[in-house]
Amino acid sequence: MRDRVWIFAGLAFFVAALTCPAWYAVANGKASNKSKPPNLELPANQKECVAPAGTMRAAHMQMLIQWREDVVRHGDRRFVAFNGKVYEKSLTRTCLGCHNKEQFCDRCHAYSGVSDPYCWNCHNDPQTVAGSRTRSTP
Amino acid sequence: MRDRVWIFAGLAFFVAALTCPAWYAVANGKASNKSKPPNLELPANQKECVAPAGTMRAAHMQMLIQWREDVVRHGDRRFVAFNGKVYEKSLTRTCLGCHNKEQFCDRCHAYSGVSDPYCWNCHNDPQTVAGSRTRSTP
Amino acid sequence: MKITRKDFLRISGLSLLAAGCKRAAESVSQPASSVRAASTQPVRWGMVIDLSKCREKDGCNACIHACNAAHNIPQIANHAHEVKWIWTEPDATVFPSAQTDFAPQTVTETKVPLLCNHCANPPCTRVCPTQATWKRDDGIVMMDWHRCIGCRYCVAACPYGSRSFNFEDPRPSIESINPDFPTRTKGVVEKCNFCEERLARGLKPACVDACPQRVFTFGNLADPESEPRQLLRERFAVQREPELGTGPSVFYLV
Amino acid sequence: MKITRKDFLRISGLSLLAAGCKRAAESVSQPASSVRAASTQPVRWGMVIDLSKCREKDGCNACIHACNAAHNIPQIANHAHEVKWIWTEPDATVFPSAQTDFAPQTVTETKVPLLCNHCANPPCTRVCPTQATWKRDDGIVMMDWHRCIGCRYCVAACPYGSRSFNFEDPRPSIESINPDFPTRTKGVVEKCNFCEERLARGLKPACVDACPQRVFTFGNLADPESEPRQLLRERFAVQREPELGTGPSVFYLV
Repeated sequence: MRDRVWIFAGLAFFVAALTCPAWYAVANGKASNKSKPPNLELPANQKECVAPAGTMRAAHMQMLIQWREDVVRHGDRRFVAFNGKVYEKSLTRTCLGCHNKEQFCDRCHAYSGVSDPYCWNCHNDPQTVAGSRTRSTP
Repeated sequence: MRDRVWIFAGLAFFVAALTCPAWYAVANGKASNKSKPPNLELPANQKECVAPAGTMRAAHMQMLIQWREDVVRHGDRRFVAFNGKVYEKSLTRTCLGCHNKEQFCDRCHAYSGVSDPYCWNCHNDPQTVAGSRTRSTP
Repeated sequence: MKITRKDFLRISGLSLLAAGCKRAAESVSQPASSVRAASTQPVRWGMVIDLSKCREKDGCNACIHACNAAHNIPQIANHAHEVKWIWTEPDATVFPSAQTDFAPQTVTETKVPLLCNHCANPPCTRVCPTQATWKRDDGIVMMDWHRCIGCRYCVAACPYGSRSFNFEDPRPSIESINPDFPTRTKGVVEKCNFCEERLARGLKPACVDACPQRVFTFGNLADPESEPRQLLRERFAVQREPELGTGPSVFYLV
Repeated sequence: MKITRKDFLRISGLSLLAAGCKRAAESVSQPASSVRAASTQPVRWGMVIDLSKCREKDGCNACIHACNAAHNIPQIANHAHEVKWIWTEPDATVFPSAQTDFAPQTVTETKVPLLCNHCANPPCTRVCPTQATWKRDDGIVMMDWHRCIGCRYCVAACPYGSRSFNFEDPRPSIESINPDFPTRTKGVVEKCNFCEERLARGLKPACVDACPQRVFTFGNLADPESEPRQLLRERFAVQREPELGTGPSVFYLV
């Protein structure tokens, strides 16, 4: 029973070490930013997405992988949405046809700490590319 | 000196054995045929050959081999005769164009004991072949 | 009405049997009908290239420019790192067995357009360890760049040199990026896809539409009445190295 | 006039020297002039066979009958003992690499006339141990049946099956012997001689003259203005298995 002090001191240190990133974030005021959602620019010309916002927020990555498999491996480009509307399964044409990558995708990804998925190693943001195109052909 | 009888008897027997084919031929009357030349049928339409008769008699085989080499291996078919006349180097067309194989060549070859040279394994006697042709196409 | 235990068991058994029969009937009839649909309308995309027309405008290269623009093909100065989907080589190099010593120079030296042959028996797809490249039902030898691990087995397997490896990031070498088509990234293999993305929209391949001489005739080789099949009936055609048994879908009218 | 011993020796020596110089000059100038003559008028006999014309009258075989009659080719029932100078095989067999899956049957199944290719680099002549077969200056691959010992090395060397061996005496199998041409004898090899015996008389080969469709164009391949060279300039031609490097002198217009 005389080791009780050491045992509890060790446990306290372990818990402190485990939670130190959170304390560090609190000290730097980041956690407070996290608590308020990022300023996302929504599409001006469309009111509804290919799925309800909650589904998109939780599972857009699974949907994109499903679209990828459908298009590339099965040549199936037709997506029938929850409300019966038909969309093309295309990141560039459908998603980026409404959403602005920088103002929507990138901001939320940066907020969530999952910035720069390697989609963009190959897939192009029409707006960025249009800028580079304009620059490259003066 | 007492062996002289045996020696001369042996010599006489040896000479008799050596000359026996000649005696045998005389006994059968063949040598008498040999002494008179074979009855060769000369071409009716030509008076002179590609070379004088003596040359042809002695060396027609060398000439035929020369012609063969010239024609087959050098494509040289033109023969200028001793008298300036030009002939085609051809057994069938030139030689057999005048001479009758059976009545001329074969008779002399048979008389000389050199019958059936293998020329005729491949080369054709126009007269024999003409006969066979007539027979084969009734 | 009261049912006995025996009746209950009898009814449940029959219901299960009926449900089972229905599923069995469905599973038998469904594949059969899809097979039937496929056999009535089979597709094998193919191309006939008329070299005599191409020869009339030697050095044109409109097909190559169209493909490069459509598919973000980088123009890399280092020849060892070159990426190409459609390119040209001299006739005498492409068809060494179809040359005679006495053919005119205009024939032997003209440039022949080359692209992936989309073989009936593609050697490249057999060796791919990740199935990143495979043959579609419509005959297109397709690539999934998401899956490619850059092993380059397919590059070694292709007897036609139709595949290129990205030794470097291609983007700095693309003058003007077409946003509708992905660029590739360092470490993946790429090649002509017969403009699969255009076919899906009912368009013909970019090179076919771009050619001012109408050198390319694209269509369904499985359909005896298609344009390419008609040409192959009427004129003498050759394939690239047919003795290898790859069954190229690209044909050349000499 | 009296000549001294010294003068005599001097004159004799000069005369001998002069005579020697004359012979040396002759021996140098003669081959040079003959080489020059050969280079101004070189000959390489060759043939162009127009398969499209031949196809129009499939099964005609007039060329084969003319050759058989001219050269006393035996008609032997036993296929293993067959002797042939010109014969036919289906297009798909002769040119397997020039076939596509979509060519019409009328093309793939028609019979193609085949004969000795009179190659520029004949493999058959290299292997002959007696020089019974050799290549003439005019390109004809010739046979000297007087020298043939029947070893059949040439039969094995020819990649075109153009040579036949006489396993039996051919004469009984010749319906009607042409006396102007020798038959062959048991134990020798034979093949097409490009009608060398007719060329010597200014005639064209028997098959050329016999063809009612004028399928065969015979001439001097070394002359750029000759008929076969003109055809080879204008139309697409193939040789049999050119990849072997034999350099066939027989060309086929497809």
